[in-house]
Amino acid sequence: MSKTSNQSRLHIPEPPFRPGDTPDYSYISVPTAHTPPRPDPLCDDYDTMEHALGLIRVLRFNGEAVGDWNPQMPLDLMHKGLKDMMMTRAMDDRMFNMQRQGKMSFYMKSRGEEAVSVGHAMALKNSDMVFPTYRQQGILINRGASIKEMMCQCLSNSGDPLDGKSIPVLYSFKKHGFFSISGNLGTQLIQGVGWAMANAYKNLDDIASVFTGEGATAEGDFHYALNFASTYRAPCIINVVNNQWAISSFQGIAAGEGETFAARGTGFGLATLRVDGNDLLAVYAATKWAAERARKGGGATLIEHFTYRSSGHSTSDDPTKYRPESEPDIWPFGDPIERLKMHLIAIGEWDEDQHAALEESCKKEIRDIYKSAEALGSLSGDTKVDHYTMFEQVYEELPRHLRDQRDLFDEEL
Amino acid sequence: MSKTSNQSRLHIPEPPFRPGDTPDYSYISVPTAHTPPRPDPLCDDYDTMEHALGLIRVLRFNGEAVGDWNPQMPLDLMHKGLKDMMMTRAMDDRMFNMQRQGKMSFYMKSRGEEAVSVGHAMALKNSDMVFPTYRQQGILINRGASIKEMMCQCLSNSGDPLDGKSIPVLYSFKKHGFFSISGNLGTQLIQGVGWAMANAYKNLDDIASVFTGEGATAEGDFHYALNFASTYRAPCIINVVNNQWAISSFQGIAAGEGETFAARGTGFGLATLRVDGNDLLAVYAATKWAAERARKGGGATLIEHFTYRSSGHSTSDDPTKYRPESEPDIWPFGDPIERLKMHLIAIGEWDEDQHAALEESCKKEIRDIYKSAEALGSLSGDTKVDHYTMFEQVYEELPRHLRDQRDLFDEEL
Amino acid sequence: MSAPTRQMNMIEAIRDALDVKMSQDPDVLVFGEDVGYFGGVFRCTAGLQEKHGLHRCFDTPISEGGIVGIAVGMAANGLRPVAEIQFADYIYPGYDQIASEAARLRYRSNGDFTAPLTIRTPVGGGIFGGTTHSQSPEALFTHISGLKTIIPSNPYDAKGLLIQAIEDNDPVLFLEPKRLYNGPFDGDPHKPAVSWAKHELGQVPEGHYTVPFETVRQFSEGDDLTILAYGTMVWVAENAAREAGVNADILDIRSLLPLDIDAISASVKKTGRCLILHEATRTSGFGAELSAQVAEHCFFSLEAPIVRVTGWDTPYPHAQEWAFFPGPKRVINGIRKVMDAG
Amino acid sequence: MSAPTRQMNMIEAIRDALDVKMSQDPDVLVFGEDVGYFGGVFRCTAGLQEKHGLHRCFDTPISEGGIVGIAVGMAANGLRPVAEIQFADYIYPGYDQIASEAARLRYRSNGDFTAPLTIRTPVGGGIFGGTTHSQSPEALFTHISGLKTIIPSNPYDAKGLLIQAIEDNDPVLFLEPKRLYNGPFDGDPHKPAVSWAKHELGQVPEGHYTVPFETVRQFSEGDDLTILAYGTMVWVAENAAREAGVNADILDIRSLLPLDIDAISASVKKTGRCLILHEATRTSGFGAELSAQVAEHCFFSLEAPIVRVTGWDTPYPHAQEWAFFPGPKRVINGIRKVMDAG
Ligand SMILES: Cc1ncc(C[n+]2csc(CCOP(=O)(O)OP(=O)(O)O)c2C)c(N)n1
Ligand SMILES: Cc1ncc(C[n+]2csc(CCOP(=O)(O)OP(=O)(O)O)c2C)c(N)n1
Ligand SMILES: [Mg+2]
Ligand SMILES: [Mg+2]
Repeated sequence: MSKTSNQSRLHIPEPPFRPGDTPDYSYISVPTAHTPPRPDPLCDDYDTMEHALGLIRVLRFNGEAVGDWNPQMPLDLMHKGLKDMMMTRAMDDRMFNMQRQGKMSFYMKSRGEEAVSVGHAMALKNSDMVFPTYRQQGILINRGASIKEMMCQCLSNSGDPLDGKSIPVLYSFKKHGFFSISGNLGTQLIQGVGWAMANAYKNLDDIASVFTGEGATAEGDFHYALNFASTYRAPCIINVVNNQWAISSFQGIAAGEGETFAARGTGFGLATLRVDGNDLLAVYAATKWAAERARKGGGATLIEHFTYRSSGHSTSDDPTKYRPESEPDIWPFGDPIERLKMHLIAIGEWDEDQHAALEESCKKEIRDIYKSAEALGSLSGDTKVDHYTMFEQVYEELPRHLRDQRDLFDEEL
Repeated sequence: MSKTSNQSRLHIPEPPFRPGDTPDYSYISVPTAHTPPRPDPLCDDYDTMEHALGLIRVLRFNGEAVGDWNPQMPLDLMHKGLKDMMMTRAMDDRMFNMQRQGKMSFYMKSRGEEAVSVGHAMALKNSDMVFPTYRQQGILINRGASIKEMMCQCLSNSGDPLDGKSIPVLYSFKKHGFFSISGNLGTQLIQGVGWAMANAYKNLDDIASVFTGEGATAEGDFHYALNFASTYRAPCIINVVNNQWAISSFQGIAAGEGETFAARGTGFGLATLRVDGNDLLAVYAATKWAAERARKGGGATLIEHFTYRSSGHSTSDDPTKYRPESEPDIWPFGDPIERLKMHLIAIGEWDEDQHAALEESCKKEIRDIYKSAEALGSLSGDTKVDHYTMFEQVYEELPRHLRDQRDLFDEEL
Repeated sequence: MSAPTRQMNMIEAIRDALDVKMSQDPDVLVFGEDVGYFGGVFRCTAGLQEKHGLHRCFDTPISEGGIVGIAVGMAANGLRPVAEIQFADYIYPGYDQIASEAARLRYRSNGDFTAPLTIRTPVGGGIFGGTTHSQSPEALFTHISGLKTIIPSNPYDAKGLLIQAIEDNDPVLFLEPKRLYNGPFDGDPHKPAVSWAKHELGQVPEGHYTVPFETVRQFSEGDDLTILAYGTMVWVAENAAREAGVNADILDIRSLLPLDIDAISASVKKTGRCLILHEATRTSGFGAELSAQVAEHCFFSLEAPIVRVTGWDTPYPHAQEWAFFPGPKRVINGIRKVMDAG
Repeated sequence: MSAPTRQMNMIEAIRDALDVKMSQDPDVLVFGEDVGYFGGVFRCTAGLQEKHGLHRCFDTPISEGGIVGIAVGMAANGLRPVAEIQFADYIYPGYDQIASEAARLRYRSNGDFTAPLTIRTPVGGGIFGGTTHSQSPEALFTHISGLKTIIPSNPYDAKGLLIQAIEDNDPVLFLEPKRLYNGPFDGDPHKPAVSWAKHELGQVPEGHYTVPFETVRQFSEGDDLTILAYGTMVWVAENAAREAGVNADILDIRSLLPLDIDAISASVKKTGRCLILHEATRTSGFGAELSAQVAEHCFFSLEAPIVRVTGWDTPYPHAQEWAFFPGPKRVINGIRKVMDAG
């Protein structure tokens, strides 16, 4: 590419590597131990300034869990966290393949980011409402949502709780504290703050936790969320999942090149944490801290989860068109499942065979659930969705003009 | 007011004083000398962290000009600055009174904030495009715009360059580098960044300088401006005029209670300065610094001008309804005209008599201009604006449907 | 009506509706720019913070997107937020949260979450507000499925419709013609202003009552032609019809969506002629939809082309305000056109 | 046409228009989400960064308000920005900058500043995009004075209209029916996809040419009825008219605002019957405006009520996509209704 053609003073950021380059991320400093220290959750927001620039880590690459932020997670919880991440991945893989076979219109994987959703959910109460993006399916799995219902949603079939209205992965599970995912990026951020304000108004103990990708922080809603959360000290957590990519745009397009996403919160007087998103224990610890702060009246925390989107953006995307194929493997923070597995092995509570067996059983469980889901219909055959439902839930009740249109639709059939 | 009724955990910020209270601003720390130091304009953005929280000042209350940021302004410039501020105030006062007499529909004063607009304009080149709000009329006066044309705009009369299309004070003076003011708050911020990007693209040396009130920083456009300015290193200055009030809302509604508005920029990797907006020399010095940084490729600076809106929001507003009547007088940073006057007296270049004479001559000059402007029409009589102009400049050329509508309008007359 | 009434202007009627609902239902919160201590730039929320507490009526940052956004979140969480947008001209930063979110939450979640919120905002010209304090953007909302759009023309309806809006389980845009706040306005700016003090429709019942959506108010009865109008234009219609010496069926649409097309059709079938009025710009205004629907339902009864009388397809100019406003002259010309044709 | 032509699909035609203008005029900049290195999620800008440089075709943050905002500033400063919004469903965060700013800058400054920018964005369904990748929001823009709204239905028009848009001194919304990118689509999803490869309208002249605004394209000639359509629905109209066995004057509106009402009136006066099609939801859709204008201009020629065939007044559902889409059956029913009445 003739980068020099038409050179001008206008600065356009570019990612360090493009297809054809050999990625080398040695310039990214990977703190070997936990850093920085864990302050009291009700500390002054200034006391988290360095946390916005540093990186909270618990799991070393050798499997050790170290430092202030080590949550001393009970063993059964760690095993559950591991399994939830593996189930999430198994489901993603299965659904991706089924999309390729035409069973559904679309799918989005969260590969590489499983620790963010699972670790985060583990640190919340189930009554805390989460405002997710399309990449936090791990939260639903952790909270025990029906995987079959999730799959039916993706298949838009007769088992779909949404009656086929929404595209795949835009789940809604109020009963699991999982807000209806919007296709419009960013909008959930300020809604979550409003939800949290309502909780505070009602004197409830519950908080809200809202998610955005790093790319979507450029939307106004992110600004509204930080601002209103700050003004009304809303009991919430604002999570930026920085997975380095927004479709084909590297994180520097959203960030400018100078700063972290956690630092966006410092100017609002919010607490700010930046956490190794591939480290389930760190994600869990940071979330616990922020949830305690919010619940006790300390207001909102902005958490940047520093991670990497290992797969394409969605089934519509081929990432090798804009980044080196090897980049996911070279990414210096490893894989979240591997990292937790290593830790469990290091403390003698896991081994490779057990891991392989669990992987196999997750796959099988997912395969079985999928079969029962697909039996209820899919796009490649008949979705078995009642077409008339498309007129429902526009309003609570069908107004006159929609009744007329339903009648017109009748004529068509 | 029963502040305790319906108490809940929801935190609602409130201003320190309301009508009936005796305001006491002694809790605001007024740094007596300049603080903090003046770094190189091409410094790292981190080097301006403390500037976002401190307050840049040059003029002490005793009239001394001190410190690193003292711009050593030539005497003739100081005299011009003083006169421009006084002309601005004289015009504001006259127009306010004429509005009260029904000569125009509306007016907005900038009393107390004259140093921000005049001091800022003095530090820019005339080819630097300014994207103002309705409270920077001082820029036009400093740049030598025709006061008569400004008045005619407010009077919506036959001398109005805008042909009566816009409400008073929403000036547009491209020839003076003064962008058309929008009635929609905030929108100009990101437009100014786009203008600056175009300058960079065209390899021009000119910069853009955009303004917002502190209240309007809550709009998404402020976020867009900081973000795009950071990503593309746009050569611009983003000015937040924190005059403590947004109509009836105190600055804490926009700010949350924890932070300065300058600090909003730190999370974007922008340089950030906070300046005593009632100190013309400090405003001038900070602007010079930021303009140099932008022109030399250092990117954008966010400047918070800390000042006070001494009058009502507009002619439609009665501020004693929501703040103590005495608050403007008690405001600890004094009056910008007084402050510069004191300095000139202190250095022996001015005296009370000269000042009184200048005040009188400004008043007279404004009165004379006003008379010649009002001769061209006003709302209380006939605005003498051609009604057919209302169909023009919707598009470059009148499309068919507007020609039809103009014909219909014909029938009406 | 058996409930005792009190004479109110439209501001008082709106305030009273809010007060009634806030008193009845702790889930009703009121917020917006300058609505708290100050009581709103048009005073519609004056006294509510003092009476109901800081947490029930409060100021927000100047962020229409944020205001609607928190309203969506609160409504989904069981509250009944009533948000004020200071002028409808400033609603656009909140447009995405309205059109993509409030209007769509129920549908996309198949009823799992809903957004029962009300957005109040002043519309229309007549106060020399120029391009950015005079707009009538109703058609930008009637195109959005999932929203309801309401415009009252008088204190009685304003209170009853607003209570209905707050109790409605779907999001409602409640557009208040600011020129009517203090009195009916017949379109002639040179006449002395009339107040609601002596007007029948200013006699507002105390306490709780509702005016149902999907109904029109018949303003006057006549056989010559049907005039469809809403907001300020209802009053202009009445004045112009009188001046033109025609007996008009004047229908105040008031509930634009959902629309009472049956009442409209019945009238047009009776008169055979139809004039449609609005202050908004013409092209793709709500008058287009009314015209299309009337033609669809009453084609064989129509004796003359439907005429639309509207604001021009220009921004709302400042000095030329009354040349833009569809005043009595323009309406009378329209009436003549409808009456003379066919 | 004497210029040599090349067979192009609509994506290539759009890319070619951008390439021609970028080559001619250094003031033309192209930007948006993923448009730079990657070339856009629909590939409309593929290769432009490589050819014209990083500074002429670049990625932006995910911020539709910011994208339109910088376009306004750049346009005011003498450039000719062409901004892409990835899907029209995501244009709403930029709505304020479009409606309050781009459309109003010239007016409020009385021509002192102008905003000659183009916003390109894909519209319409047919790709299982569900509620947020299928919308057709044209009517939200035709109501805004100061904007021009264009929708091409084929590669030839797409290139010529886009060049015209870039050269126009007013802001232009350029809406691209995504279902037509790769081929004409007659509304039947079960037929194999047709490409532009063999289509006459895929023969696109090399180099510079324009298609003027305020003109329609006559798609077919007939005396039975007039069908007004644009974008994808033009192709559905052709198919349905054939199936229904009627001779229709099919007019591709393509320039919604400014509108060629003369051509439309002439056709309806000839046929006496009119069917209006669009994919957008019905209420307050652009079909309402077309219906109102046709009735205003052709009342005495109309032999039957105008019929609108549109998407339903619901969000665009995912699984029920083809039940929502106004396909051939719905159009044929509409044709029958128009033909049988009167
Ligand atoms: C308002 C809006 N603009 C654009 C899009 C199209 N879009 C969908 S996902 C995406 C990238 C999001 O990136 P990021 O926020 O980093 O989240 P990630 O996909 O990496 O999890 C874009 C541009 C959208 N859905 N909504
Ligand atoms: C988008 C938008 N929302 C609301 C308003 C109404 N309004 C006009 S000025 C103002 C207060 C602005 O306060 P601030 O930004 O602090 O500027 P100041 O008036 O203090 O200079 C408000 C709410 C508007 N003009 N535009
Ligand atoms: Mg991302
Ligand atoms: Mg202010």
